[in-house]
Amino acid sequence: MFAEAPVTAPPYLATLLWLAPLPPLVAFALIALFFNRYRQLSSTIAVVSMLASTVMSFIVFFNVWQLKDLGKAPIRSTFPWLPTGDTVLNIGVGVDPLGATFLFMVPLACSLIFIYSTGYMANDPYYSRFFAYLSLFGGSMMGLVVSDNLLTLFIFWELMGFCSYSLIGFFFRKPSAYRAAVKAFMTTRVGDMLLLLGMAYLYTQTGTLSFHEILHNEEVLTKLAETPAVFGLSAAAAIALLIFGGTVGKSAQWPLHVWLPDAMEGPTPVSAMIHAATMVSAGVFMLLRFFPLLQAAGEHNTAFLVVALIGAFTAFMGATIAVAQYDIKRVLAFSTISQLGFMVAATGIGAYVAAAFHLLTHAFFKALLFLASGSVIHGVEHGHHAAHAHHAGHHGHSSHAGHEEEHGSEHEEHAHDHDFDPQDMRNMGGLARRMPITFATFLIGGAALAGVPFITAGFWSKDEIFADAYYHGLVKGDGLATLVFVLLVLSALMTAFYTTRQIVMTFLGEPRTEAAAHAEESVPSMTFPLIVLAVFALFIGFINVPKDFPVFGALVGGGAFWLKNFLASMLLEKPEAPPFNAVPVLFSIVVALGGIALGYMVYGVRPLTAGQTDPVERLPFFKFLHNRWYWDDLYRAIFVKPMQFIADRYSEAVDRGVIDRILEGGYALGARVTKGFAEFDRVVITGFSDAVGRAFRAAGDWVRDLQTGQVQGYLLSSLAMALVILIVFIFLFQ
Amino acid sequence: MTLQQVIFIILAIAVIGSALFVVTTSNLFRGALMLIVAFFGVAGFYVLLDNGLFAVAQVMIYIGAISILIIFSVMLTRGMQAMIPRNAQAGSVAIAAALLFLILLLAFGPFRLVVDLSGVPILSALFRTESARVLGGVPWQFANREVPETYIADFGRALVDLNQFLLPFLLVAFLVDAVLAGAIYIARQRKPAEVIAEREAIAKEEAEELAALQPQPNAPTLPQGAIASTADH
Amino acid sequence: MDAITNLLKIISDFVAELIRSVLGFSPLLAELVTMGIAAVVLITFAALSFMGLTYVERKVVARIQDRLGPNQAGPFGLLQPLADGIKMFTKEDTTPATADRWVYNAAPLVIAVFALATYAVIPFAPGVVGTNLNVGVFYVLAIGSGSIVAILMAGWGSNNKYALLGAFRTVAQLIGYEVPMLLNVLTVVLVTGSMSLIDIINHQTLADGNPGIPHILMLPLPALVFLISGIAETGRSPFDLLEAESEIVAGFHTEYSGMKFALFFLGEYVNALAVSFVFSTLFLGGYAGPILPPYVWILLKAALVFFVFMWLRGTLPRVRIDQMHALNWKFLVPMSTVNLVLVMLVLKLFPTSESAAQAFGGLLVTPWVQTIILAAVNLGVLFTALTLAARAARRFRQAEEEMIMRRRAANLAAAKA
Amino acid sequence: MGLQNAINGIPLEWYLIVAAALFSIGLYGVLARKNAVAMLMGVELMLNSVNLNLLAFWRYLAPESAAGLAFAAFVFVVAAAETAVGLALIIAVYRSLKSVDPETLTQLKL
Repeated sequence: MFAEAPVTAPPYLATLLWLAPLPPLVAFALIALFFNRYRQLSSTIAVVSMLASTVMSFIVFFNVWQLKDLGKAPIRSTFPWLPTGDTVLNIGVGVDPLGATFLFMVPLACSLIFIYSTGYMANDPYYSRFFAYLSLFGGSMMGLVVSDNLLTLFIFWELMGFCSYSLIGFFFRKPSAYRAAVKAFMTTRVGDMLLLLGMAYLYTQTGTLSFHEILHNEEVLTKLAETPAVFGLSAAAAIALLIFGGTVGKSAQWPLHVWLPDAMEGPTPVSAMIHAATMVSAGVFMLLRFFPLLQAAGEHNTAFLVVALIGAFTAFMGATIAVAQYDIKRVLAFSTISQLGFMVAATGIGAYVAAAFHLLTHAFFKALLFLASGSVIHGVEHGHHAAHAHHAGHHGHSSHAGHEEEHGSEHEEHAHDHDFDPQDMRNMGGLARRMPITFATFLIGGAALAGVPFITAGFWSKDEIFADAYYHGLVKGDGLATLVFVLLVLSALMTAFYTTRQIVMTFLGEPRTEAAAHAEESVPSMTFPLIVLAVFALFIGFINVPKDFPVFGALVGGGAFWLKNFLASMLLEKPEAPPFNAVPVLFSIVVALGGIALGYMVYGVRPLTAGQTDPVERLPFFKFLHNRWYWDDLYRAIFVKPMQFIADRYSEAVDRGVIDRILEGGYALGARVTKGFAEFDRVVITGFSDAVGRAFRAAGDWVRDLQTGQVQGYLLSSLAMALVILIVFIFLFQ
Repeated sequence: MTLQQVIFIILAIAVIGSALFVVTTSNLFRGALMLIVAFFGVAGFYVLLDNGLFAVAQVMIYIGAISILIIFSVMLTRGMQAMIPRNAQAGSVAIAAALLFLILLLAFGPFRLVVDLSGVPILSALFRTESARVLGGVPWQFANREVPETYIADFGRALVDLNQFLLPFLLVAFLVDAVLAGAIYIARQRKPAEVIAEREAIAKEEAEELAALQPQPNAPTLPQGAIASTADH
Repeated sequence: MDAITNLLKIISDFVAELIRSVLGFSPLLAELVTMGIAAVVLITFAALSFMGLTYVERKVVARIQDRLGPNQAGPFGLLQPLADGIKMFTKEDTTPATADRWVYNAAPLVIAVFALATYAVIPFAPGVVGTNLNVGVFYVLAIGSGSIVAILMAGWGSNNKYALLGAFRTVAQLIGYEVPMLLNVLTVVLVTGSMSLIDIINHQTLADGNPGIPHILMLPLPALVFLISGIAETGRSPFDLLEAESEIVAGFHTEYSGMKFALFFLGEYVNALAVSFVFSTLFLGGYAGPILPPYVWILLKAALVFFVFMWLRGTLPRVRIDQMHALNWKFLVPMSTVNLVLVMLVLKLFPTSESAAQAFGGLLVTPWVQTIILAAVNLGVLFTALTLAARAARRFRQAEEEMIMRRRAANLAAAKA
Repeated sequence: MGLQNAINGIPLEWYLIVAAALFSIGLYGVLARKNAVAMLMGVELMLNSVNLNLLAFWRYLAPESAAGLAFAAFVFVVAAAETAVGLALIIAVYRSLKSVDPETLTQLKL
């Protein structure tokens, strides 16, 4: 049953792989079934289980992290699951370099988020349920990471989809929340559909779904590359594109990015889970897994083109939108979209390692940012209530009580004070003094996001991407890569800018509201994860310092390009590594510092005061950006309106409209003409419109009549079908 | 004409006749009784098939348990009897059932008959039936062997043999357990107080939901788009 | 001597021979006729035994209750059954106006048929058996469930609430007591390794390599439970709740009179006799026995068992319906289940045949040792069950008494106030 | 006719025909009765016909293998289970709706 593992890896790793995803899933079952009454117990179970699987994954990781050829011979353990015709569908678990890196990142981030949630959700009435969902989420992500074939990956993928649905809609009393939930679900569904198609196509082509057997198998890849598919694509390209569809959905790439900002309706830890540790990275994770397929499709093939363009465009768009947002979490959401765009674009230009690297670092610092922002919101709400309490003047009403009430009433959708939005950055300011730890950690995270040179992880990963893009584009003269490079540089500039804007608006200057003035630092259980994440946000970048990078390359010495070498064995044909080049490094330094400087000039020098309008609003196309390029409205216009149009009482609409218009015209023109026209109208147009209306209604009635609710009727119809089939097969078919 | 043939024909008439009575009578109690007759007939068939075990099992399970249950429920749902035995679609159902029987008869019956569609213009084109299709008189691979003396023991071993039917056997056992619990739970007599309390609770819940779904003044503005409208449904 | 031993066998062979050769029937017809004759013989035997049994039972019960019993009709009232029969025949056969006639009239026949059908598998002597089913035991139990249908028919058909209630009660009782009966017959089947009554008897007959131990020594507990549930199955006292006059008049046959009632009556007795036959077959070794010819033996054994029935009837008061069900579901069924499992284990752990010993391991013992072990296990189970039941009953009684006391106190307080 | 393979002079087809008839009748009962209990009776008839087929094939084609018997036995058990639950449901429905007419059970219809 067990595929033999490399000599240096102990044999129990396979077992550990099977076990790793289990604890959270078990925890989910336990909480959901038995312990949903006991708040403390359930949260403890969740955290402990996540820590347990963290420990297991770390054991696995530190056993394999130095195996050079892990990619060639991954540790796998599979068993036949479903015999389908002549092939047998094997499912199982496995760990290869990519998986290993995620086995390091995912459980760590997850458990930190779990711990954070114990503090953040402390006063929520549905505490236990929250942790149940959270556990399921974490467990599915673990399963997704360890699963060695597309099928189980897809199963866990959908599980996560469900979890995100229920978590985004966690405050289900809020219409906005459950709408957001449904929106997220439906939007990702589109991508998942494509993914499913890709999966089916892949299975029909290869007869297996195991990553290793497909992606590490010369002849399979070549076979796929040679099989022609639609639109002059090779099968490989087609499959890659379909699977990329799944990525687009999950990782919120244009055009399916619309759900991500609304997903902010969920509690902040959820945002962190979805946007940092798990779901969105899952998308890119899978895209990276199937990178060999993209490669197999050929150098400058359509798949690469599409991926790169969508990625770059998304990166740019997200960055621009993020500039013009006020909601602290929305800014982060759009920055996430844009950063994911970076990764996808990198993948699109063949910068495999760079994409993985950025995915890793981004996971850490974006989780950090989200959690920190959550802490900010927490503090501001807190302060808001404190202020409230003081103003209301009844002293018995202690701030803490108000705090509780706030959380308790979160499900009653902010029964009081509808005017105040604790997430609006315009209501903040000067928080640095009130919440120092949050400020420090947020600063670090922001720095990493902006890519402050040398000291932050974000710099290294971004630099990697730039280097690749520059090399492929300007050095080797690939137009696509050049375009990507330009777009990414611009977005990086804006990234630095809006990060600075955010930090300044939130933490510096004078408090712009009572709430901000009374904000208080969050509890240790929330600040501790922040600190840990901050450490990683600073130093995780050093796992892949370019070997010949001045100073630092020598500094890390043998550790240079660790990730690169580790991941190298994943690919059959290595994309050639760009030699060190000062230009992209300069670029990244310049845009980072430039953006920060710009942002500080606009906001930092004269911080906003209460009521003052944000300078960005003076931009000509501010509304365009603020309304997120009107994508939502566009989709509404394209997809929704027609449905509603048909769904409306079509006939009557036409009827009334036409008749009225004609009659007005008729009275104006005079009796005779009117009569004629009216006649014409009555006969032709009314007749036509009525016919249309009747047709629609008749169709509706006909369809409705099929649903009698009479079980025997249904049975009879099925019997009729059975008879038809019988006749056809017994009498007519050979 | 052997004795078994005579018995077979008698049984067949009894079974079919009582079955017809079962599905046509308006007096359910008598229907149930005739059902028992039908079951007995089938048990007789089992005897003819040299399988005493299943004949007795048939009597025990179908007559001793199932028919009794059915009769009980007939009695418990009194007043449901003197109503029209068949519903509106009875006619079409009768035709369909007869058709089904005909098809099965032609397909598996003793008589061979040849359907040649190669001449028929549309059908032959539709179903690519170049050559003729032979119906009925299926060439079964007859074993022509007696039932082994130890068939009961073999059957028992097969049921507990991991490589044969142990797993389904256990599953069926679980099923029976579940059914015991489920049937008791479903059919248990609940006190009126319980029911009323439950209904009230449900009503309260629904009221809350409705109250909560009223649009809130500061509900974060979300495009009233496809998703929103989907959510409302 | 041999002629006496195999009397029945000789007669039946003679009859068959007669039909086949002398009268020269076609084989089909011959088969039918022989079957018919056998059936007629069995039925007559059952009917006659029914008549005799009524007399005997009334005498015995009378003696137990220190009465004389029938003594007018004929010497010692021997003709009493005849008189009863005549009375039955001559009585008016009434039918309720609202009855479902079809069902109402069919019910007595059905019950009689099912009662008689049991005799088809009871072996009276070597080779003298209606048919040697290899699932005979199973068959007996299955046929027993047929009478349930008849009772339901009677209760429903006579369209009388007492009858219906009686039918419900009876059915509940019969279905309930089938469970322990089955469980305990299973133990016998386990010990024998066959469901055929013949094999079961052979297992208890003395032969070379077979000590011929009656199963009642091996399985005292199953014997006991089988007896109890057998009485309940035939609805005899102390389980005759189906005709608890004080509660539901005469139960399901309230509306029946004359011959139909006689048929029910017959059904009851024939069932009881059948049960005693089955019991003596399963546990007392059937027709196996020294000196006397086999048919005498089995008749003696059956008579003994039936006497126990009468004895109980004469002695015990009628149990309450809740007690009856409690006894079944809370005591007999669990105990029998546990016992069944234990018997299995013992049979596997202490096999008497080398093959079994090799197949499963376990320690090879002689039949007698196995018997002792089995008996010990059985009695142990019985003892444990009884102690548990006694303890539970005590606790229950205490609780009840406390409740009563409290209620008294409350009443007193109310009276004072 | 396959008489040369007849057992006790009965060819397999006879059983098949009887089973088919029984099945069709049961089907009619399920689809055309106005009483849920009667529908259940129809279901029982169908199950019986299935079992008859199983055992007939067992006897004629593979008397040694236990497969036919096993499946028949499972059909027995499942039939018993189905009756128990079905009747329990019917009783429950009857308690609340005072009717066991399947045509009245349309609460789930939109």
